[in-house]
Amino acid sequence: MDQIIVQVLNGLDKGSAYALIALGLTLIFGTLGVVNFAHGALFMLGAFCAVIFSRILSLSHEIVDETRTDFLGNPMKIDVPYMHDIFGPELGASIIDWAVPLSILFSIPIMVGIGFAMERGLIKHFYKRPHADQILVTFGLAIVLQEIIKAFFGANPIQTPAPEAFTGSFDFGVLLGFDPLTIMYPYWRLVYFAFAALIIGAVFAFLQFTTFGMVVRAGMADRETVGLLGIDIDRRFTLMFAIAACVAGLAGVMYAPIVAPNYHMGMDFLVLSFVVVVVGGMGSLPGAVFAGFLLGILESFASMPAVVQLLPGINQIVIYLVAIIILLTRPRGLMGRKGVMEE
Amino acid sequence: MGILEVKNVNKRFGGLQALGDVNLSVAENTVHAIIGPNGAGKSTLLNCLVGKLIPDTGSVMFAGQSVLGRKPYEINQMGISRVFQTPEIFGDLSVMENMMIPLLAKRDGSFRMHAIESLEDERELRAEAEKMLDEVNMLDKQDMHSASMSRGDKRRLEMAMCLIQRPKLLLLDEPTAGMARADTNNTIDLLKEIKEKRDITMCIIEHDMHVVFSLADRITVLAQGTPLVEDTPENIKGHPKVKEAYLGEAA
Amino acid sequence: MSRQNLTRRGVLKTGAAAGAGLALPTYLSAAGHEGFTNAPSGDTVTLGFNVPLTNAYAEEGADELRALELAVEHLNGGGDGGMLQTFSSKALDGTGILGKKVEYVTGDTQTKSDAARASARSMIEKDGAVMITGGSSSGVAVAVQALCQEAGIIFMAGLTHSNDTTGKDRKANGFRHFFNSYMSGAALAPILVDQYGADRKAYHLTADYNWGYTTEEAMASSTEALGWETVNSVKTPLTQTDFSAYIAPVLNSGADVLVLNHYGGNMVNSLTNAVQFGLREAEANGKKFEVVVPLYSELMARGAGQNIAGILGSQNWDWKLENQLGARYSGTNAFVQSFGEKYGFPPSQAAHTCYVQTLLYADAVTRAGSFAPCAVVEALEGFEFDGLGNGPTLYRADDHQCFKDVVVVRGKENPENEFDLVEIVEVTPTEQVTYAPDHPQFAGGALGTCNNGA
Amino acid sequence: MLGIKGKDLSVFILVAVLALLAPFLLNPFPVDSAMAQFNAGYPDLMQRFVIFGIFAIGFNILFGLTGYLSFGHAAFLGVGSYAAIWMMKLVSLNIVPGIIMAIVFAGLFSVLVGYISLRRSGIYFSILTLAFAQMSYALAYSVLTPITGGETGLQIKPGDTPLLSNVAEGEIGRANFFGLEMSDSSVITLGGWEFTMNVGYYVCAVVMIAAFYLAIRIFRSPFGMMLRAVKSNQQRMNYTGLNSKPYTLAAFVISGMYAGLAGGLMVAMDTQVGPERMFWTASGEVVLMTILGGAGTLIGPVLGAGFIKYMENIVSKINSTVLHEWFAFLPDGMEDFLVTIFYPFVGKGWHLTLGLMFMAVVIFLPGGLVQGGQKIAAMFRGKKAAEKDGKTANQQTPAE
Repeated sequence: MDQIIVQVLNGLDKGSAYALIALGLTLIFGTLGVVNFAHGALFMLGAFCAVIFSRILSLSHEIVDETRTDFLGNPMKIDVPYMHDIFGPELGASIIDWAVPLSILFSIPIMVGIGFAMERGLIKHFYKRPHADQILVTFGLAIVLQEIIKAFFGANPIQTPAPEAFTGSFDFGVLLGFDPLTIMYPYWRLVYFAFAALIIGAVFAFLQFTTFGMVVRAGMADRETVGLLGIDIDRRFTLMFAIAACVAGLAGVMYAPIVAPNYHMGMDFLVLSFVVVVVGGMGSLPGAVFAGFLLGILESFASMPAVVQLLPGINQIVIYLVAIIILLTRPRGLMGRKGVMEE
Repeated sequence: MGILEVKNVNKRFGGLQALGDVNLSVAENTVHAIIGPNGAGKSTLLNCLVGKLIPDTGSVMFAGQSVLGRKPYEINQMGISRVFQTPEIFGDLSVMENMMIPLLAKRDGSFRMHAIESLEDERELRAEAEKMLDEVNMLDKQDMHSASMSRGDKRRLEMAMCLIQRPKLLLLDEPTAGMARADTNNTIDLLKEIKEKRDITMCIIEHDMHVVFSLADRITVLAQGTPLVEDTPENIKGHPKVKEAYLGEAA
Repeated sequence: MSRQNLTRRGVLKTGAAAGAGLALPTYLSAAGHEGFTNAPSGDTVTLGFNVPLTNAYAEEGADELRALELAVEHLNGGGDGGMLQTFSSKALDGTGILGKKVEYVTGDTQTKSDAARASARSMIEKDGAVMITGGSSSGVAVAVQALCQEAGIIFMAGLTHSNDTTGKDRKANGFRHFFNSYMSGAALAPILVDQYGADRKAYHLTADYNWGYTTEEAMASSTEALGWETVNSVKTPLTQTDFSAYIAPVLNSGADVLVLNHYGGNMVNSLTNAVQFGLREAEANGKKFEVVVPLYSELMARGAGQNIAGILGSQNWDWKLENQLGARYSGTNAFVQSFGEKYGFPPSQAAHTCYVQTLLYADAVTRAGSFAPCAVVEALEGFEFDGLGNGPTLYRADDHQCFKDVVVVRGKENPENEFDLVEIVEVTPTEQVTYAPDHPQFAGGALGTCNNGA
Repeated sequence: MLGIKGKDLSVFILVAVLALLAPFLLNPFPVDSAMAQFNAGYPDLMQRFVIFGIFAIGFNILFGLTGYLSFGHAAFLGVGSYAAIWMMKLVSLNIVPGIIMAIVFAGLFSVLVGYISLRRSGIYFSILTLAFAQMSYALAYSVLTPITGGETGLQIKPGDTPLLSNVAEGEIGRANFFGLEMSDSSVITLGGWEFTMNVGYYVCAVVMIAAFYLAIRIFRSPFGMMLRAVKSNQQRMNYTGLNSKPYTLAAFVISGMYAGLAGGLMVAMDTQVGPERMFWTASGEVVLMTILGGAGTLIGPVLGAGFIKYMENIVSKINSTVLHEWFAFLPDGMEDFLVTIFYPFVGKGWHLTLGLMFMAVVIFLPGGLVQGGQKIAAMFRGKKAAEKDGKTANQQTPAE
């Protein structure tokens, strides 16, 4: 029982990452009709926003310590972050420690800017082009973006730890009446889940309760008609793209402490997020979110030792197997609308 | 006994009774029009005839055989062709190719792996297609990309595609919808000409009374999913029930 | 420079085939008559450096390439000569190999066996390489080794740790300097027992592919022999990035040690997750919970950051060896010095093994007096040497595996910089990690005969 | 001639001539010149050009004609490869049975995958095919290791003694075509130039020419027209008495068999298989090849395949030493400057160049290399011709 609860937590956690990426992807699908293969790259860029921001915070100047030597026998150089100079060692250190949460503020304008630039500079010229062209151009863009990151940050994963306060685990089991230490769950993963829920809620509220959101939803349903009403749908769609980029980016920022970011993490998520979107059903935002959590939880269950021993290899294929079963029993995924991306 | 016999057909969509006890008999070599206000169930009925929808109860017999449960392509192979409200043609293909496809379907059935034969060698089919195109005055357009034609031409092409299969029954779903008066008249003339030249039964769903009264031999009026009256055009004109149905809609 | 792309037998047969209908004119350049593939004819010889330039192991590939370029520089008499000064064999004199200047070509393995073979084939067919080295995974090493065997080229494996490379997939034309899974197990087990006690229950998480299997087998059998119990072992997909679902059940499984048979990105992520789930602070069975990483990589340790603190693992070599454990490991400092001077940071073990392999190849050619693969094989088989940083080393004839000391390391608690992340715990002497050539973990392979390609 | 004529015939002859003369055309630079780096006329790469050409031609029969975008075609290539290597290990080192079994197994697998996936269309279909391919990859890499060799894949080993071939003790069997070994080559030296004529390459080239011929026949057949009809309007097709399912399934299986053929040839040329061949990036690659060259065009996919494989094999091998050699004639400062500029785009940066090329092609040459080429050709035909073209185009699209 305790194991099942743990895996549900894991699934929710994985699911929040899937759901956040899929949410942005399906927004772009639904509103702009664009197959965005660069969406994984946006997630990766978000994670690197956290990396860059923490690098900026830890920008240092060197002082030479004559008493010690480095590996070549030269005097040791020691880096002292400017933050320590500005705020004093203690406050400086804790600012650096809080780099990841702080970089949310830093990443929002950057991701919105990137989204805006991408849509205006590239994507908008591809609305009327075949999906094949969209795939080619966005895939090309994804490669370029990740190569640029690789050129600056190398290919290795870069540890971007969560603040000291969030390291360690929360004894979840005690809340549910289990013995202490049976269900331990890392604080940061709980934070991630809460954060994802917040963002998903915010996006839904935005689409549900603002006129802007109403227009966008109408546009998703029938773009031409909305265009005929004299509403400048294109400008709203640009903003929508920027929001989608921002959601993917924020998913990446907060994910950085969970899995150390590297330049191809976007590609690792890309295929999975497409599967999530399609299983959820094209053009359905709740579908994408629901499918994200569903697949996350199923993946976690399939990874349990008992399950793997019963069905070897199930953990490797569970997501795809479930996707096949769902798509065969429900023609348009869980909540898909008719006629979207079916040609 | 008509070529098409619809008996006691019911169709519900959730709580909505789309068709209620529809009985219809279309005699061979006649033009039978089905009219009725919006939401009367005309399109639902048509979809039941071509296999797109399956009625909840009742039977649909075509030339003595049931069409129920058959796929649209099987029903077509039985001899029913359909013209759509907006012309459905193969837009990416040339006009000639659009004509070749129904001919191949007629000759080879619903599927055949003729992957190595050359299309160029199908001289007989080509000649037949040219004859038909000539009949609808489109011979000069045979190499055109069909998506780039006018709507009128697309409509004529679609009809030619249906007619070249020599169907026993041609279903027309508002063939003049959205057309200008001149185009409508052309279409009426074309249909009349076709009727004169060959043995064919037509079943027309139409809003435009001008078209209906120009073409139809018999008319069925549908209202709220049930046939109201069935009679000759002369008797339908001024029929109180029909007026009531249409006026009721207007009110 | 020679670009003779074909095997001698091939040419003769094609001659016959030409008569039989292909009617191709066949002109042979003189070099074809030396009797082996890509015999160097001019005053240069070309080596092929096939390393991952893209994908997950790109950093290791880049480091290997740095070391390989350094090796070429030293072989051609440039720089300070590096390990040439300390190498026990004095055949190399800085004038290239057999008087021929060393040139090299580079290619990208992408850490995919197909791409690695394509790249290696282009080096053989287009560039006339006589030897191929580099690589950062066992799948690639096995694939390229098999190719070199077929083509009549020498393969000096780079970083490959699976038993299979010199076990069931061993080849006469292939040589491995790097250590292997069995050696990791044999070296680590006594130290693990020493540090954590003999009454331990281990839980294995294993990357679901060949290297993972051999490493798990080696670790389990070595530790079990000394009293440990293996509670469970779970395979994890190679493409996994978030290991939470695998880590979470560990704590309540009754185990008190977690063995992560992971490498590269897998290792970084699974270790990070293990730390997140509090395994480092946890207690189980009344003992402190421990995590073990059988194969350490300094470059990946950098990726894991603070998380490796206090975690035991094994390495083929470490740049601090000579400083800390004395002259037995001579060559280390010479290499670190010239590498550090040139690039500004110490080399990784991947860089070291590639550098050493290149030197060993050059030396074997020089001693054999020929580039012919079979002559090189003969010169390397049973070759005993010293001064290349690992202490006295034997290239065993039976399976072309090097036998030398294994370094057991532990992640530093307070590293001073990003290159100094591990501390040496102990060095396990060669005898303890030596095994019989037909050891069950290595069974099923045969070297075959060396192939000159002629 | 051969049942094809006009433009198709000239395209076919062009492809055949290019394929047969490739060893010469791809080695335009003398061996010792600095530009020799760009020579692609060595057996391995030439083989890859035509093998991936076959793969892409087959993919185009599905995607180009029916519009169904399969994202899992690499699985069929992989299945074909595994079938072929097992034939070589167990039955015969002659490549013919291996290639036949590759086609058969890929065909069978594609019947299964196609039958299930074709129940859906559009992106749902794409994801179904992707799911099948990813499952094949994941299982081949792990659980199926006894059959697939897992990560290290399968090679022919000294102990392999195929039933119908004689292999000497300790020797490693070599793939052959009735005694002609695939690795046999002869070199023609003309002045500073060298041209390698490789048996394996010519086997591939002949197969590719045949495969291309077959593709032309399919494109111009009634069947091919039906496939285009599927793409154009499935509704009309069904109401015309045609069952679109078997047509799409047939197209799917044919393209799956092409993939199997490519997989079998890969093994015949280089006797090893690794599971990465089935990873989604490999499926994505053939999609990109086809789109890059021009989906639905005859020669486009072949060009796309050549383009990507050239980047992968040639650009990735350029390192800083090579760059320095190129620019050695310049003054030092200039040399270093140019090397610094070019370095990020070559060697380990070849992905960057590839990505930029994808974007450039799709932005500046919409419709792929073929249509782009045609547009450029039209530009050179002069303004007058262009005006005329424009006029006819206008006539063809009257306002509604």
